[in-house]
Amino acid sequence: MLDLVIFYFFAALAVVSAVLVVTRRNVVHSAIFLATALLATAGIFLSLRAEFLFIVQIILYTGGILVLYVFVIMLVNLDVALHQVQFNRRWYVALLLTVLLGAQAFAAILVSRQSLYTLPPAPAQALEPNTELVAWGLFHTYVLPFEIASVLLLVAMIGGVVMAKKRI
Amino acid sequence: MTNGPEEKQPPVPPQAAEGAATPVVPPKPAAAPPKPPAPPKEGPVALDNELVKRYRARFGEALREAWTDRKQAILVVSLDHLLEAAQFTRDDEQFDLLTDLTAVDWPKREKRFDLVLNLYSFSKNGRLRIKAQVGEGEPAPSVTGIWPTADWLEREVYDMFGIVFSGHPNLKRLLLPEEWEGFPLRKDYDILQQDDAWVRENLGIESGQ
Amino acid sequence: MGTTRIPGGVETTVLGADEIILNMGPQHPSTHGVLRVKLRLDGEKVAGSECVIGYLHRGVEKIAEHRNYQQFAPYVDRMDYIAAVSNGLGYCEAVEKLLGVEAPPRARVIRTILTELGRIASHLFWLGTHALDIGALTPLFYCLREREEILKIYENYCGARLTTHAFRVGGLQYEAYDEFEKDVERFCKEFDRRVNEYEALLTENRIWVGRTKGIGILSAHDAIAMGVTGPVLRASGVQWDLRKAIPYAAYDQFEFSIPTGKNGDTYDRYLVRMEEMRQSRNICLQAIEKIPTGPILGKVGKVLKPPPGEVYHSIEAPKGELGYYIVSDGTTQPYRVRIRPPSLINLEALDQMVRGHLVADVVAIIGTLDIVLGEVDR
Amino acid sequence: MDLNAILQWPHLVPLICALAIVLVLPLVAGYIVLVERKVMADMQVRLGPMRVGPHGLLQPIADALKLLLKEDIIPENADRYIFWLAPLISVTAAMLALSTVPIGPVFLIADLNIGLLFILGVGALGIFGIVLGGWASNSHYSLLGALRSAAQLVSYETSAGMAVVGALLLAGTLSTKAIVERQAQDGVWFIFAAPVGFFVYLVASIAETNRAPFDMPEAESELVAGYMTEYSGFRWALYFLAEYTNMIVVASIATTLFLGGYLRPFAGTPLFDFLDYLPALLLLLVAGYCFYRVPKQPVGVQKGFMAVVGLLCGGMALLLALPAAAPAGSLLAGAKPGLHGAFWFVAKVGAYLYVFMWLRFTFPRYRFDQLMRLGWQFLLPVGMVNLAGIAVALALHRGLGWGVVPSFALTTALTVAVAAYLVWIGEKQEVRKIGEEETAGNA
Repeated sequence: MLDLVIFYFFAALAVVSAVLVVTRRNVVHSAIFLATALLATAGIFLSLRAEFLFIVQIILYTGGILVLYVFVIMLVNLDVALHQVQFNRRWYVALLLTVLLGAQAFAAILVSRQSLYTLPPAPAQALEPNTELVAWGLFHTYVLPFEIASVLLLVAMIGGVVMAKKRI
Repeated sequence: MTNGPEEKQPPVPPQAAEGAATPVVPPKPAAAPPKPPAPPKEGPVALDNELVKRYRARFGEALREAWTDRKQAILVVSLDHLLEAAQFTRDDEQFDLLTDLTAVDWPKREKRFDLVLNLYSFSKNGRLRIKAQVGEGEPAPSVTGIWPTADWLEREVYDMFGIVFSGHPNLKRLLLPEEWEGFPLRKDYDILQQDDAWVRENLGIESGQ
Repeated sequence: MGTTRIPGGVETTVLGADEIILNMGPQHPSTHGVLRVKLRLDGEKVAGSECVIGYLHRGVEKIAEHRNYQQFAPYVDRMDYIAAVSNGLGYCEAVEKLLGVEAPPRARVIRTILTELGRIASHLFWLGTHALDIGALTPLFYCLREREEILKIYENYCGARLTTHAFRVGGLQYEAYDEFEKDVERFCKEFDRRVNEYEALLTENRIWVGRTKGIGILSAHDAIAMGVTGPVLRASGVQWDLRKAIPYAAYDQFEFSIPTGKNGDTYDRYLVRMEEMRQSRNICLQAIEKIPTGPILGKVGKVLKPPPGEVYHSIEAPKGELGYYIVSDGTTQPYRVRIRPPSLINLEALDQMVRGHLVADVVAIIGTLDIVLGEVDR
Repeated sequence: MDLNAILQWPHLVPLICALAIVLVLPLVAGYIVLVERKVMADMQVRLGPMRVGPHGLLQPIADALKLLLKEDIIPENADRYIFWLAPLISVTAAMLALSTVPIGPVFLIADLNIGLLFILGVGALGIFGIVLGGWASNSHYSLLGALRSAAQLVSYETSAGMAVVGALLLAGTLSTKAIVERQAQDGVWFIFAAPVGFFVYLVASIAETNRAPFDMPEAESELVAGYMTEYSGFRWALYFLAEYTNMIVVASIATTLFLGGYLRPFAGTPLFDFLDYLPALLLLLVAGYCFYRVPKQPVGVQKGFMAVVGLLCGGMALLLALPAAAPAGSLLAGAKPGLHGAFWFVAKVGAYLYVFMWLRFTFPRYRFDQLMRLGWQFLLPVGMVNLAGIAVALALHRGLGWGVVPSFALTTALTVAVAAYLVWIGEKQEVRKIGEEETAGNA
């Protein structure tokens, strides 16, 4: 029961702030609502007892990426955006796309409804510490894809540095 | 020769002893042995040493006067030749430090201001004072191109005396507010006088007194 | 930095996209009073600066024209109030020169001692605040502790600590008190150890060196062109000190050396001033050994009436060359008194020194110029 | 409901701890400020606060009252909501981070198995408060301060992270409590296994909390008060609280990871059991000194207050002495790990904070670019090498069966050598830079 209440609380928070992210005109306000949405998602992770995901969500998204966003926003004067019309005439294209995407997600849920509900609920206490589980998955079971992804990220990072810096 | 108080001084034959060897004489004032009080003659003494000769050779009549006062050499040049004389003084005579630049107001004189440049030469360890007379409203040449330090000093002179310097890169008031009316160090500016309108407007008080 | 450097002025360039104007002061903790500096920043780099001064302008030069020669003497103490004694010395000697009198030998030596103590006090205050600007909190308190000893000597001598008005035209205001030599000697003996202590805190400190070395470089050529004097000029490598070049008071009787720097950066200026404190201490120690006996006041009348004419006299104040240009019209009041304030002219070099540095360095550079706004604005 | 049931309730201790953190922390922060001022005064040959209460003991309370009563100013063009929200974010983040710090084996709100990550992650959220506060103030000083702060925190977090990971390799777990237990098992605090790691963490933590010599964001002499410039009164106090809470947090992490957390020195050696009496003795000394000072207080109220302080210290001494002296197995002896653990933890945190203060009053301030260079070009590489070194040492020890001492000694020596090399390189660069500037100036 309590779990359900917590879930709905965080879910509602996430959805509402996600909507506010796109409707706010002030970029900094948007960033704050984005942070709220990300934190709410982290809360859902925690209520699912995925502690590692929870903290990774906070460290990476809220503490890392969003700080960078805010940093950039502060550096670049974005007052102009305040005075611009944000929803332009092609809003119906966006609406169409959204509806399509929603339908797809809904269909997926309907199709997998059977399998979703037949899974036995995981016994909370019996779970192994999931940090170790994640580590096992990354560094043992899927070590090759993980390393490939790491190399890719490294390449992207170096590329980013090279592009940003005029003179090394 | 219209030169304020110096007028009263009768011309005196050139001073020979100290002036000749070292052109500029800021002789060691408080010399080591405390001499008995036999002070040299105070007040202006006309000067005609090597230095003055060089100036005279270069500028001729533009060098109006030269004298020493309290053993300090003073040259008066005409305003038109001030810039040229300044250049000469710095480059040829090596007075590379503009110690001070200021003005003195003689309201009863035809050209009321004296522009005073105090110079120092490191190589000669001597001082020289160059003066030029400036009339009211007459622009004086700026020496900022020769001694950059003159920038603020000329601004201060403009601020306090209202002498306009032509060729100054940024001539505006230095110490007083930009909108202030009047030039406080002129003799006709009373010590109690101030720009009441400015004070009222900017400080919100009736009077600064 | 391809722009022409116009000292003190600010080019009227259009602000670039990344440029902002940062206004420092007049109420800012590290502008040492009411100095206002408008900084044009490119990111955190300084692209230009403009000083706005005059907040403390009191019209000292105008006041001088309405007081007689003796009455004006206390006013000069209010200019560089950190080293008020130097101001008094310069003024009194200038008027003496105008009058053609000389202070008696005893007065001259005591003047020298008091002025050198003043130099130490001024440098101590500079060191404390400069270190504070760079973030070292503690040296300030050590410096003030030592300065307090000097102020106590002043207080015992003339009753005032800050604006002392210790000298008068023709000699001294007061005879030295009984314990004077002993007090000065005790201070000097102790002081050597203290300077070493400050140096131990700062000279080799990596952060201190990192913050001051290579900051605010002023070459000897630029320094002379900008008219800067005093320790700032000496740190640029020009060995020039009025005490040696054109000796006044009793400086020609004492042995001391003129420390100079090499690079003309903030660190060199720091070293020069530290060494100057040691030299001043040496002068004091030598001077108390040979204070001559005799009168303390020369033959000057009650009413000072110098013959018409003019004089320029300057001394080596702690901040630089402090000059008085006095024009007399033969009356009891000076016709014109022009004061050449070392702080003002040193401050003029600020613009040149800060360009290309960071905001943090601006603070260090203002500190290293050792300005007193009372003197800048007069 | 009987007492036992309440005591057995699993949420009781966490609840008490949480309440304590929220309610007592401001007071603790206030007294840390007082201690800091006293330490500063001592180093600067003066007395520090002496007027409010005996020896200024009530000064924090007076300060808090003053701050509460101050006018609350919101700048005209500020973003009101964010201006209002920003300090709250900072404080909340800082306090949340404390929730997994094990003050003793018992005094712990949540023993998460990601404990340390939680502290690091949530603690870093405080940066939002700073950046948003600086932005919302609509002032150049605030904005520059905030940007500096953000850049500084992000930079040094990486170095701190490297140091922390090094220690985590030794511990093999993220749970804060388990880390401490591990040190008890191994019989050595990790500072001795990874001294370089501790050093890196020490420097990085000072920088992270924006303390001198890294107090760029609030460099008083340059940016007035950085992001706090426009704040006043209670909101300003919140920032201040956040800053000091963050100090406590980083000190707690250091204590937990490197200094053996709540363990007594030589916890496993019965020979040193007499150390159990040290806490009580220390407090007794303090109490004695308080009573000695009582008659010297000028006013009756102050006398009374001094006596109360003395009594409090005496009481605490008793509280610590009784469990130590009680026979094993009794109820009192059962309270010993908790009480003594808390004492040692607080003592270590205090020592760590003292180092903070000591450095602050000794060193000048770094310039921003120097600070960045130190972070990226020295601290981060050293942290990485340290991490690699620990991994190698563990491999030597566990894989190849080397002794603990030689393997760690070897890698530590190597790490120090690398650090020395980096310092040397940096020095050379510095010299070259100065040379370049000179030639540029002459050209």
